[in-house]
Order: sequence, then structure tokens, then C-alpha cells
Amino acid sequence: MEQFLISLLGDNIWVHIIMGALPLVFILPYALVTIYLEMKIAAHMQDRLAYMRTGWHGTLQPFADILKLLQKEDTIPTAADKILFILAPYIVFTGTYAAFAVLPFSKAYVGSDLNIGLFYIVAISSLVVVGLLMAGWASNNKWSLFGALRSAAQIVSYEIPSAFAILAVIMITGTMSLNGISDFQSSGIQNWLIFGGPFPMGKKLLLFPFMLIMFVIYYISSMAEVNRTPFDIPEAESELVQGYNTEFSGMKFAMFYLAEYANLFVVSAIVTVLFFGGWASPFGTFMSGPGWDAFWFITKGMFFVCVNIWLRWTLPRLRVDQLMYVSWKVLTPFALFCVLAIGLIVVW
Amino acid sequence: MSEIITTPPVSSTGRTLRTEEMILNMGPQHPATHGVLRLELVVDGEIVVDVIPHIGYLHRCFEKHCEHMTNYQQVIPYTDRMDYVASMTNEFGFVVAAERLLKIQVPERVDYIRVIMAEFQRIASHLIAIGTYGIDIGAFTPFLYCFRDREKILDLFEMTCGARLLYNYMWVGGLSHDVPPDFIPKAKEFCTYFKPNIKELNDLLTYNEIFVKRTANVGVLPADVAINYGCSGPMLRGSGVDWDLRRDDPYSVYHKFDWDVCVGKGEMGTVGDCWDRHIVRAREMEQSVRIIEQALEQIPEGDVHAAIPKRIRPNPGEVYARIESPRGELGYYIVSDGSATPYRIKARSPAFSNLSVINEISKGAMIADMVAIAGSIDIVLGEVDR
Amino acid sequence: MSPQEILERLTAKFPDSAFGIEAKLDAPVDPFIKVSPQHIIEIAQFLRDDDELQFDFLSSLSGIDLKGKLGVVYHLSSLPKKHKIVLRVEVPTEAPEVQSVESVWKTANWHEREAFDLFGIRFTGHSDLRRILLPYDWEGYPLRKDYQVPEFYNGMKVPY
Amino acid sequence: MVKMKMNPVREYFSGVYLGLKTAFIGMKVTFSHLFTPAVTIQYPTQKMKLPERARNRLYVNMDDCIGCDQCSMACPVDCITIETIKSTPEDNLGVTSTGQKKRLHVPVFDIDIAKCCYCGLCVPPCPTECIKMTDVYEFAEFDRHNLIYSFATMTPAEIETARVKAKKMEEEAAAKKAAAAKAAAEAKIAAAAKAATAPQVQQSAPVQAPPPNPASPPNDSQQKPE
Repeated sequence: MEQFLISLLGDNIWVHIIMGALPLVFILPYALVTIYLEMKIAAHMQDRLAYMRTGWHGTLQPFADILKLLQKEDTIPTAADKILFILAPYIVFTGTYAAFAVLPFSKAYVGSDLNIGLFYIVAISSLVVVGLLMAGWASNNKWSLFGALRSAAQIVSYEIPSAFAILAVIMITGTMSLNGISDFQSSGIQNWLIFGGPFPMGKKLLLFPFMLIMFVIYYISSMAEVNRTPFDIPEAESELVQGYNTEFSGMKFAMFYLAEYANLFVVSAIVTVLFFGGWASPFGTFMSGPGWDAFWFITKGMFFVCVNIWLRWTLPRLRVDQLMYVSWKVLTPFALFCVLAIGLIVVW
Repeated sequence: MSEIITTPPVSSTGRTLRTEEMILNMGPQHPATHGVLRLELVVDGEIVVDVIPHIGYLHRCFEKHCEHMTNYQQVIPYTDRMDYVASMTNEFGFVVAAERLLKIQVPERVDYIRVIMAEFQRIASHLIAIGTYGIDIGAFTPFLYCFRDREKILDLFEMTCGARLLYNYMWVGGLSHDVPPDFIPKAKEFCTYFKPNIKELNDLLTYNEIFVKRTANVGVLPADVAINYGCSGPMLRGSGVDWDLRRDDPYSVYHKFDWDVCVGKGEMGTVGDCWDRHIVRAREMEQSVRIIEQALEQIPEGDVHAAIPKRIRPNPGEVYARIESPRGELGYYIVSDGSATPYRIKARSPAFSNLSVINEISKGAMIADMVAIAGSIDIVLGEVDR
Repeated sequence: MSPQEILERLTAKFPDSAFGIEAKLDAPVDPFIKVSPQHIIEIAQFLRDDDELQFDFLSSLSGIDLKGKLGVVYHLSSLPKKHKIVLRVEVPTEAPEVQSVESVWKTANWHEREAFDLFGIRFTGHSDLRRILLPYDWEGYPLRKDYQVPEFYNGMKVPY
Repeated sequence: MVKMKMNPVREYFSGVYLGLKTAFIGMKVTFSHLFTPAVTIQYPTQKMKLPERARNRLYVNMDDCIGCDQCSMACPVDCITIETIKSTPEDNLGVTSTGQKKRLHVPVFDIDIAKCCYCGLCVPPCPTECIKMTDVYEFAEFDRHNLIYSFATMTPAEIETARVKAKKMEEEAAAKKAAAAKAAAEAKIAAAAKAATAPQVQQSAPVQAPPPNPASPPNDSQQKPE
């Protein structure tokens, strides 16, 4: 894609700006669709109807929501730390957005196919923590501060098991490039890493249970990283009102909102890349090609987004110490054990 | 910029805060306080050191109003508004007290209908308690399942007396209306519909491991403390005390039915924790269905207006009558000076006494536990503040 | 145990007239026992701890304006024995001082605060006697029969 | 209690297992609901059917109102204001649908529906069943003064004439009463001599102008001042 643009426009700054802005073209419609999906799925799980008025079955409601947020008065509390308060939502969004740079939407389109792609994602998604801490502190609200502190503790702890899960995949594939990992799993559903990857049968069978555990671990910690139920304690509305975004309104709140949904897709996409073949078609060469690749990638990603929504509207919320318990005493030991086992299998 | 504060802050009860402590106001506008309760928390990080409840934000002078009514009948719409999620039982308590004062014996059919209504109201109230408890813990879906079923009960009420929330249905000496002819089949239909839903609710919420971990061993209320603080209802039974006024101080026709008193057994943690209080409510709904089914079978024919006195003018005297409301012992202390206007009415609301124990059981808990504890007490601020 | 037996047990323990035990067992509907406000705590302690009586549950504590006197009514019940009794103390409106029974039944804490709030009865020995239902700066005791509704509260006209 | 005695290692693994298992049970429940029809309706376009006994906005049929004030007395929140003017014998106010003769003009019959608590206590005392609760429940207003519903049908001119007539009649009655009182006083003086007849005369005096008893049943019409 980059090559194509360079050949079209010449090698100048515009090519890179276009390349950089492309994920935005994806994020905005994606966020609208996901907000709609979340509301609809939640409502139907609860025997309700949800949006029905704006457009056919309320399809235009997300637009109306965005419009409302745009028009809202952008309030800044008098006692807030103004600079940090204004900066915080953008930093959060930047952290999320930066992760899109390495997501391989298809074999042909990767913003930047870094050879340390996974490492980059682990690093850059921690930037979100800074933004949340800023938001919590700057609000000058005790509840917000609690939310921010919880959020920081949570994201930092859950990086560990998720990093282990990533490590296991890197051990198998031998690459950190997300494109490379997807490529490794192409040519059919049986080659996906969740089913043991493209190895002989015996090795596959040995790997399968460990990869399944790794998938569960990664999925759980990814939910924690995006602050979704059952790990939404930083914004736990029944305890902390809205956590760090209590004091935000209008576009600033919309930025947090957008960042949350974008982040949701990032982690789902990484799950897809790590365990479910990324852009690779489940039918080998059938239905593959640059367009189909993007289709598969987004479909798989959206599937995990939907599972996330499903879980959110099913489970209660953990307490902050139990959250730490789950991370340090359950996920991390299991992940360590699996890394060891997978390492032994791969070497053997 | 900001001044340096030299004196340490002091809590409302006069406790001087240490450096690492801070005051956190939970409420009056807070999603977990179920109304306008303000809990002044002294916290050390996430740990709660002291809880000072401030109530009265919803005080509507119930007792003062009653003294200005022209007759006893007019008090009933006001009792409706005390515990607005269980209006039927509020009326029930008041009419039981007033009838004891007036020495009226109501027809048996009236008693049966009252029991059916009170038990339906208990289910409806417990559904709200369980549903909102789910929200407190973070599960939103059970709440709407609860409301779906509660709506069906409210439909039955509306069919009978025309109102969905504040019924003014039980009158001194009778009822405002007899039940409509299709009430009994519809009530039976509801009972068969509702029983599987309790199981579904338990699957979704009660036995969920996260829910269990959030509520078991949290806010443990030992039996002796519960009694000493005057806790009653599911709060007392959750602590393992086998005490239910429907059985132990019988009123109306409860003695005619076969049902069990549910007590907390500490299945998931310690006896008297939040989970026990929750499960007591869930099981009480099953028992209420049992009572309703029996009452619907046995209900006699008769007139429901027979004993309604034209002018209610009790002899001078006083009475304290108590019934088992969904939240516990609801008592009315009525003093009459012989005129048509009540001289003094005091409502002993169960949630008022139940809430007073919150400081005792929440020391050392975390902020998230405060939400779990406050939810498990099942307060209705309309009743606490009256 | 019937109220009569409870009264007998009580008078056997506290024969002194200072305790002011006076029964109104023939009162319409609910019988009650009048006791002295200066000794209510000893009587309460005895009622709770006596093996025969075991009044461990204070159902309700209510203030009452008896026109010229203020009263406090205690509705006691026993969970193990399943019997009930009503105690009443009467104090003059000018000096309404009653011993607090908070140390016997913790329920009394909030109920006494309520009686203080609405009737102005002072409970000596109470740990935290603040207003509970009304605002902390409210003046007067609204449930007294001679209470006049104030015209203004914090500059706001009251019956608006 | 059983859980507490469990081996910590077993407890740990059973906790992990139960966590996953119950999560899946919950997911099963919510998933099954994804395909059940919704129980909610789209309110302003779709409406629930109200039962026959639904208690909503009050309505007064003034044709039947006899101004007896019973509903106002039954109201626990005092939201009904009724004023009445006595009618003179020559006014024919007609009869209610239940066949009761109307004797009072009702110039004011206001219900402050914002205060109304929909308890329905005003309905049963009405002797002519003219006040009732309808099934109208959508009557929000921007100004709360619009929520004071005036049911009275009399025009100001009619009220004025009725008032004048009633006043006149009252004056006449007062004059009569004064005369009667005078007569009584005279009788009393006379009675000083003949003590036995006095009480009878005194009794007849107050009958002349009875206080307007709104709840008075129709059979006391003889007491109406002529």
C-alpha cells in the first residue's frame, strides 16, 4: 500500500500522512458500529429493544450521540489542573491510536510493519496509563483519583500475563512482526496458533491445550487492559461514579469514549493475530487476497469485540484486591507455566 | 496558591483524622446509595476506617402529617409513600395496627387477599433488592430480568386496585376493591412462570464466582450484634437467627399456610455475610410463591367491604402492631385520644434500624465493599427518613 | 410470659418506689409499665439479662407529647421467649432528661437521636446525640404539640 | 464452612475452575436471552392497555355535582377546593343523573392535579358518583398553574347573580331570625312570668338559619330558610 501510494504521489510527506490517517478512517465508522452493536446486544440480552427511533432500528443513533457530544458545553472544573485536564484525553487517545500503526489489516496494508511490532504495542499501550493518571489527578476529585490509581495499578499488572502470552507466540513463530505472525498461520484454519500452528500432528496436539490456556489468559488480561467489565473497576459506575472521566464532558469525554472503543479493537485484533491467524483466511487460499484479508481481519476482530460485549453484560465486577489476585496469583503463574511448557515443546 | 492547612480535618463525630486518612463523601448523590443517603467515609487509601451515615435527606414529616389528618383512612396514602417499593406491606402494617386499636375483625376473604398481596409485594420488593444489588456489584443484566418479572406483579396490582406503585388498597377494616374475577387465574399463571426465573437469576448472579467472591465474607454481621442493633428481616435471618414475625408473632392468616423461614447458613463464607443476606432474599421469594399458591387455593368467598367503619373513632388508647415487611419488622405505634384524628403515629421502619448497623460491619472493608454492604442491607430511603 | 408475670418479676427485683414502677395493665389494647426516667437503664439491663425475661430486642423507641409532659415509650420483645412488653417513662417538658439505654440495646442509638430530634428529649449518657432526620441547624422540636412552624429557614420562606 | 476446611491448593484450583464455569453458565443464560422477544414496548407510539380500574387523572362531571364537599374532606392532600352558594327556591338547578335535587350553586370547583396523589379516596364518598378517576395519564404542562383544573361551569355573571340572590336571601333570613330572636326575647320576658313555655320557644329559634351543612341529606330541606 505504501509502495502504491509512493508510486502514485511520489515519496513525500503526504504519503506518510495519508498512511497515518488511514486507521482514523477505520476507527470512526468502527466506533459508531460498535457503540450501536454494544447497545443492541446488551438490550437484546436484557429483553429490551434499545435504540429504535433514529433511523431504521435506531441505526443513526450513534451519529446523534456524537452530535450531542460535540454540541455539549466543554466544562473544566474551577479547581482542576487545567493543562493536564485538557491534555489527558488526547494522550489517552494517542496511546491507543499509535497501536494501530502496526496492526496488519491485510497483508498489503500495515501502517508500519515493524519487526518489533508486538513489543511496540506492549510499550505504546502503556502510554494510556499516563493519560488516565493525568485525568484522575487533574480533575481534583477524589473519586477520579481513585479511578486513575486503580487504572494504573490494573494496567501495569495485567501487562505481565499478557506479555507472557505474547512471549509464547513469539517463541513459536520466531518473529515479533504482526504481519509475520499472521503469515506464519496462513493456509488454513488448522494452522492457527490456537490449534497448535503449522506443525506436525503430535506437536500440534501437545501445543493445543497450552495455547488454549494462553488464549484465555491473554483474552482476560486484554479485557483488563481496556477497563471493561468484569475489570472495569477504574470507572466502576456504582462505586466510583465514573472514575477518571467523572469530570469530563463534551468532546473530552468523547475522546475517552473513542479511545476505549479503539483500544477494544486493538486488543481484539492482537488476539486475532496471535491465535487466530490475523488476516489469514480460514480456508487456505480460498477467499484470500488483499480485500479478503482485510475482511477476515476485521471480522475476526469484531467477533472478539462482540464476545467482549457479551461478557460485559453478563459478569459482575471484581474488587480491586481480587483483581490483583487474578493477575498475580492466577494468570501470571499459569502463564509462566505455559511459557515453560510451550518453550520445551518448541525446542523438542 | 493554596493555603497550607495547619489543623487536621475532623469528621462529623469529632474524630480527628490522621495524615494518611481522608474523608470521602459517598452520597447524597451517588449511584450505590439507593436514594439520598450520605455516607461520610473516613478512608485510608481504599480501606474504610470509619463510616458516618447522614440521613434525613428524604424526610417528609410522615409522623407530623399523620397528626393533621382528619381521619385514619387518610393516613394510608402516606404510609404508601414510606417504603415506596413495598407499599402493600406498609398499608398492611398500618391497617393491622388500626384494626387492633379499633378491635375490628375483618372477613376472612380480606385476610387472604391481604396475604396474597403482601407476598406478591415481598417478591416484587426482593426482586428490586436483588436486581439493584446486582448493579452494585457490577452486573447490569439481572437487574432488568428482575424488573421484567416485577412488572408482571405490578400488572396484577394495577388490575386489582388501579395503581402500580402507591396502591391505597388496604383500608381499615377491609379493602378498596375485591379482586377482579380473572385475578386468581392470572396470579396462578404468574407463579408457574416465575419459579424457573428464580433459578435463572441464581445461575446468572447468585452462584457466579465473581459475585460470590465479592459478597462472601464481606460485611459479616454476627447474630448477637444483629439482635442488639435491632436488625430484622432478611438482615437478621442472614445472620442465622430463625425469626420471622409471620410465624413468631402471627398476624392475619399466616398460620394457615405451610412454608419455611429461610436463614443464612454461611454456605459460601461466614454466617451473616452479604451473600447470606442475598440468598435469604432469593429463597424467600420461593417461599412467598409457596404461600401465594396455597392462599389462592384456599381463598374463601365473601364480602370485602363488610367491616369498613363509616367513621373511624377509636377509644383512647395505644397500640403497637408489627408485621414482617420485606425489609424486616415494620411496626406502627398508634396513640389515640378518642378523636377521629390520630394523636401520634410512629412508624418503626425496618430499614432505619438495619442501616444503623452499617458502621459496625464495614470497618476495615474496602470502598467497593461499602457498596456491597450498603446494597445488602436493602435500604429504601423513603422508609429510613420517613 | 404474660405482662402480669413480667410486672411481678420486675417489682420483685425493684421493690423501691424510687424506680417508679407503675403498671397500666388495664390500659386499652396495649398494656404498659411506667418506670422512672432516672432508673430506666438499670431496669433495661435487668430486662435484657434476666434468664426468665431475656428482652434482647428493642423493637421501637418513640417519643410522645403527653401535653405538659413528654414520654418515651419502649417496645421490647424477646426473640428466645417470644413475649413483649411496653415500658414508658414520663418527664416534664421543661427538663426532659431520660437515661439513654444505648448501652443496653444499640438500636436505641438512632431511635433516641430521632426522639431528641423531633421531641427534644435529652438522653443522658448517649454517645452521639445529634439531630438525625432534620437538618443540623433546625430550630425547635416539630412533633411537640405546641410547635409553631417557623416562617423562615435559612432565609427561605418555609410554607413556600 | 466446608470451603474453609478445604486444602488451599484445591481451593485455589476449584476457585479458578468455578470462576470459568460460572462465567460460562452466565454467558449461556444471557445468550439464550439474545433471541427471546423483547418485553418492552415503544411507549408513545405503542401503549399498554390500562385495566378498567386504572386510577389516573380526576374528572368531575359538574352536571351531577351537588357541591356537598365530601370529596374535598376525604382528600388527604387537600387538593380539591369547592365553594358553594346557596340557591334560592325560585332557581331550578335541576336534578343529577341519580335523581337527586341540586340545591347549591358551585362557582368554584378546583382540583390542583399537581398536588393530587391519585389515592382515589375522593371517589367512594361522592353521593352522586360525579367525581371519578379516568384513564388519562399524559397531561404534562410547562406551567404548573395550568395543572389547577377548574371544573366549575358557571360564568362570572351567573356567579354574581347567584351571590346577590343568596345574600338577599340571607339578609331576609337574618331579619327573620332577628325577628324570631326578638320574639323569643319577648317570649322570654313573658316567660319570666310563665316559666314553663320558654324552652320550646328557644328551641325553635336556631332552626330558622341552620349553618350550611354540606353533607346534609335531602330530607332536611324543610329546614331551608324560606
